[in-house]
Amino acid sequence: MTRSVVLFRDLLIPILPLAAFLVNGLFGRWTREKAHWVSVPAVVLSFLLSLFVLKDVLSGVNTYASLYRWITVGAFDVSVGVMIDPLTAVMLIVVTSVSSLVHIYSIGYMHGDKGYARFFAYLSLFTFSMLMLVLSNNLLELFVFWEAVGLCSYLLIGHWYDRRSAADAATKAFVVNRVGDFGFGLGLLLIFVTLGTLDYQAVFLGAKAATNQTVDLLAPFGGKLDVGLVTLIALLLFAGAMGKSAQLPLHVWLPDAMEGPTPVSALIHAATMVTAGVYMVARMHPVFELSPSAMATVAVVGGGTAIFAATIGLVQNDIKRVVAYSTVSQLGYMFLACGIGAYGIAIFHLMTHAFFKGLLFLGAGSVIHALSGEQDIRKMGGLRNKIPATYLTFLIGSLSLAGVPLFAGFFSKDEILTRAFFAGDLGRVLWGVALLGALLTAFYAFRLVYLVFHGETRLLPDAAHHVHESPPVMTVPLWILAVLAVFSGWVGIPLIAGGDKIGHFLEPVFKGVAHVAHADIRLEFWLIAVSVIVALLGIAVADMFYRTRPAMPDKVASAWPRFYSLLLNKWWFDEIFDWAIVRPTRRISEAFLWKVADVRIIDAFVNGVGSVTQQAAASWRRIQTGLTQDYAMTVVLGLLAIVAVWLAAW
Amino acid sequence: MNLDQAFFLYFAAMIVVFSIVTITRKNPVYAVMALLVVFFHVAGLYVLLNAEFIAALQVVVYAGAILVLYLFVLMLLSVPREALGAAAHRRWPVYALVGGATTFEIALLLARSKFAPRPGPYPPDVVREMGSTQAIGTVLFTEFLYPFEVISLVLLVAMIGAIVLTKKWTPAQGGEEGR
Amino acid sequence: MTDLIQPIFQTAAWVVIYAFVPSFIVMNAVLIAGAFLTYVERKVIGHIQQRPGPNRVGPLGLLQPLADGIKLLTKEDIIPAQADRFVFVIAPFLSLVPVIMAYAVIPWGEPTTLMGVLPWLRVFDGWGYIPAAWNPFPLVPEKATLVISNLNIGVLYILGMSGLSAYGIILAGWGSNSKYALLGGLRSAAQVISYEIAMGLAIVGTLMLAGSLSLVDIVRAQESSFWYVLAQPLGFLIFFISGIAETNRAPFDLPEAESEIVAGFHTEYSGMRFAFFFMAEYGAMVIISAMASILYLGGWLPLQLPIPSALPAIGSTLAVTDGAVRAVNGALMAVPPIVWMLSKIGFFLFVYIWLRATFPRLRYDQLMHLGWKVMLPLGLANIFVTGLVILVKG
Amino acid sequence: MTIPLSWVLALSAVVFGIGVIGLLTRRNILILLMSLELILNAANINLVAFSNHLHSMRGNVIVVFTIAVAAAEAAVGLAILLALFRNRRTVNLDEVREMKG
Repeated sequence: MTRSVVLFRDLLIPILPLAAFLVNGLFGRWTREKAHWVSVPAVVLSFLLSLFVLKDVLSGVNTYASLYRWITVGAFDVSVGVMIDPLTAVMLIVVTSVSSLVHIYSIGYMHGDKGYARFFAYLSLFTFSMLMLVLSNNLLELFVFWEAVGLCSYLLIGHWYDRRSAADAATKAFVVNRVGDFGFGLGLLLIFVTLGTLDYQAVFLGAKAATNQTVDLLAPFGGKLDVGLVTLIALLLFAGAMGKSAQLPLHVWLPDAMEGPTPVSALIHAATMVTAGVYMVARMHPVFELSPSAMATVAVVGGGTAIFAATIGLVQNDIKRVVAYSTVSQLGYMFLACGIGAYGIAIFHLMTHAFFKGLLFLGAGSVIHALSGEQDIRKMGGLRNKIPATYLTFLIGSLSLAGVPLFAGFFSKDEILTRAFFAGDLGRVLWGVALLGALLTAFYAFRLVYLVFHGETRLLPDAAHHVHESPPVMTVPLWILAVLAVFSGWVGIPLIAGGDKIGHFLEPVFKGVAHVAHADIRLEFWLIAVSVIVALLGIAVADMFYRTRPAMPDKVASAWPRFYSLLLNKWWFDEIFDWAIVRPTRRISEAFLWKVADVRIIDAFVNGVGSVTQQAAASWRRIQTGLTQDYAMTVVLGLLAIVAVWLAAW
Repeated sequence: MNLDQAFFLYFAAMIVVFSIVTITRKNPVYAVMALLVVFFHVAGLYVLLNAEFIAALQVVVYAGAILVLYLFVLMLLSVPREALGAAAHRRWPVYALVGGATTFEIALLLARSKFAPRPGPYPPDVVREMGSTQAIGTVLFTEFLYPFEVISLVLLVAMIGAIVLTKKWTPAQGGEEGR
Repeated sequence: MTDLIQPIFQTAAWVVIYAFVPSFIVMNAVLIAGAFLTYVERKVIGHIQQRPGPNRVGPLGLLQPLADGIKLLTKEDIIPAQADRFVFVIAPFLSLVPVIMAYAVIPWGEPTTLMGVLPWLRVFDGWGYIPAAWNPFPLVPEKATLVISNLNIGVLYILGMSGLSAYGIILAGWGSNSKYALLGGLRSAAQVISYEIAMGLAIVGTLMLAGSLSLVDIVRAQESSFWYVLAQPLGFLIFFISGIAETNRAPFDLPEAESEIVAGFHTEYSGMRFAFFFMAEYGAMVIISAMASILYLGGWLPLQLPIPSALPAIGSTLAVTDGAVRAVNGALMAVPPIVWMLSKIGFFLFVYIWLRATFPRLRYDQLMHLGWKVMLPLGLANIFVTGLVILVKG
Repeated sequence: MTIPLSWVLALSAVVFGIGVIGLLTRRNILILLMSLELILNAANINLVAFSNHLHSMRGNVIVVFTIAVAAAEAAVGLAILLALFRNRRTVNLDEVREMKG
């Protein structure tokens, strides 16, 4: 195949979902219940094409092409282009595979919804945007689709916009993301101002040269605070990643985003969009690598979020919120890996997480579907036999999340822990934190399993009648994801077992990163053993709390009431934000912006323009006689004047 | 003075006289007939200027199609002669004066201009040799191909527009009555 | 003095020899032929309808046209009181003049010495009676093509003139100030405009083959290849049918459909003015026949049979020897070109009359349907296919 | 045997002026349209004259376009006139002044 044919094939990957979006978006009125016949084939075809891309990349063929000169203003020159390397290939596979399965799953889950076609349209638009995000070859294109996936997230969280809570959650997600994106935008500006380009390759080359430059942040105020330019850029970019990937303290939107339909939670808020931050940090690693302090920030924020979200996850009662906090926590692990320079592992964990977390969300959705919308785990229990397929797949997902050996999550999480252990003093501390997080993870994962599927049923009587297993169109994607949640980890079997294929595969992308030598194989083995023991310990504790001695949780909660309420209220984050930001803003808006600025200044000006125009028109309209020949006369008079001037100026 | 110039003077005189006749007739039928005479003499002028293809076009399209259309519409309307009223509107002397002044200015401008001959690829003897049809065709279908296609589109749009404008819409066709 | 008069004289001589004399001959021939055509028509239709036709005036009724002419000349010339006098009077001329003008570009035959007349005229040159500067006879050529003016836009010229014939009809209809006449005029104008488009499109096919707009060149092009009726059968059909409609002849004679609108646009006319319309109609018939002959049947070219051995597939199966065919071809060649031309025209005129005696008149909507929805698309398709074939064959 | 360019230009200026005067002073829309044709013809005469003068074919080609545009203009103009007459029973332009301000 010629180069252009290959390029065309690669471009079809995002174009197919886009076409599906256009068809369902513009003609949703007609596609209605048949909307999935448009969207599903498009996305599945994208997935198949992604396999070809993977094949090409495996044989060493990378692509870098500018397709279209987008903006040219002075020195500002941005093209729309694609870049395909191993990192992109992995992301393509993850995005298209999970997206395909979620599309198929949605056929069953969204059946009968009145916004069926709209849902599929947005889902396809999201897939398109996400694919373009990972395919782009420059930062501005990345940013545009970064915002586009945010938009899709907003639209899909608010899918049931007639529900107040859904609309509020959508707005919250959008606003919180803006905070991070503001930093991201500043970072892009700074890159352009400094390096004069936004193209990945040029930025990577230029960043190295700019290592020693500093910026005086307090210069406008007369102070002096020199910050390394690259550090500043990296931190600003990371701010964007924090917003998108729900890292402390910008995580507040993600649990609320669970107001959206569950397939959306699985696709956007677990498997793909929220990992865009991780992808971006990994993609921009040459910049981060140049700033040790930025790297440390990433690692600390990641580690902190990992443990912090896990603690909240321990006590939440909404099935989807537990999984959501788990997602926040796992994203923390990925950033932790990035922060210690283990980008390949971060991407590996991104991939396994996409599969097992997508599985958990879809499984949760299946439970909710079975219970006709019930989400409170206190009102579940004993579902094991009623919905066996969901139970089995959910169990596999939980095992994978908890890090039980041979399941996908084990390999990736364990590798993160190992790398952290070998990454200096800070790494040691973070290793400890992450290990604790792993314990909590195993605990809350199995808390969920036990509460939902085991023990006595606590269902409301009328709900218990309707419990039914989901249709095959939902369970088949679950099974596929379950298989992936087990085996996808095997491509990353640690080096001591002679594996780490994915590490090798991604190596060309991260070749500039200093490779941390594995100091001691025996030590590494012990580390693995410790993490396995921790995971099993967590499961055992959950078993004790929720199966063998069901009274324990209450006892523990009443022993530390303040701590319990702190966790239950999510460390009071929403309340703090409300008090510190939302209310002052409202007060200023009401007192000044509305009553003075808007009414007295802006309205007065606008009305003034209107009335002046009206009065002027009243007198000027008289020249509009309506007689065509008068207008012709004007033309001729104009001609007369022009020729006269010409003649006079001869 | 040679024969061409004599012919030119004849054509010019006829064109001017019948142009004036055209715009002064109260009955449009006479105006059409006068305009027909003008078009014929303009065609003759084109022959004098080595553009016999344009001359043929002038006769075929202008005289044979456009003007017949005018006449046709005139018959279709069958405006009663009394309904026509005054030929010119009430402020016509002022308007005529302005029109005349403009013409005078343009004439003055033309008189003062110098048009240096810049020999192009088609001197008259070459055109006479190959025929103006071939010469025009060569230029039209190479240099002006794109405008040519655009013009065909313009004609198509005008045709559709004319049909839509004159169609009598019935309620069954979803249009307003008596449109 | 001589400086002024001499060029004027020479110009005048040039005009007389090149324009006036040939025009005079052709015009009179056409008008007489037109008059005679009415006789032929009545006779042919008579025989088709199994009755003798005119046979009282002169032998076989041959003097009938003359009698008709005398009748029309002596008839009372009526101008209706409500008519627009000027338009009413000028309309018959407007209808006849373009038809006669169209004859200017019809070639009738090969360059010829006119049976020795032309060289003989040049003899005056040698006598020396006339000063060289004043001598008009050097202008006389050795041989002359039988065409008044070989315009290089001949086809367009004919199209233009046939388009103008609408004026006479439409103005006659309007000027009569009568509803039958007006309806007839409108019908005719619509018909002429509609079918002129189809006719023009049909002609384009031959123009593409010949690569010229000159009628003489088109005949020459057929001389070196073959008659274009073989290459353009569809174009030929469209052209001839459109031509019949263009001349308002049966079965397309709606403008004068006597059962509906009396006599159409010439209802109010009588005498010589009426005769003008008739002459215009028959003149136009001859023009269309001549055009059909020139564009599709090789004009003045003699019919030539193909040599059997030169025919690739069927040649060997024919039981005719090359020699016999060559002999026949030689005999056909011996017939003077102008006779070929005239007999081809005669053939088409016969078809005209034949059609009139055979077909019923179309309804108005059928006529428009045929013109716009059958002839026009077919004409376009013909151009397209012709272009494609030319493109493929290079 | 040539015709001076200035003669032709003078002729076209005069025809143009006659067209403009007709356009400005007459009431009957048909006559206005005919005045427009006169103006177009004046322009065409100029184009052909310059084409001849400058030994170029471009002027002639543009005349072809002008004639096509004139045909389109006549078709649409007359269609509007027909619609107008059908609704208002008038062909006089000064009786149509709905656009009066």
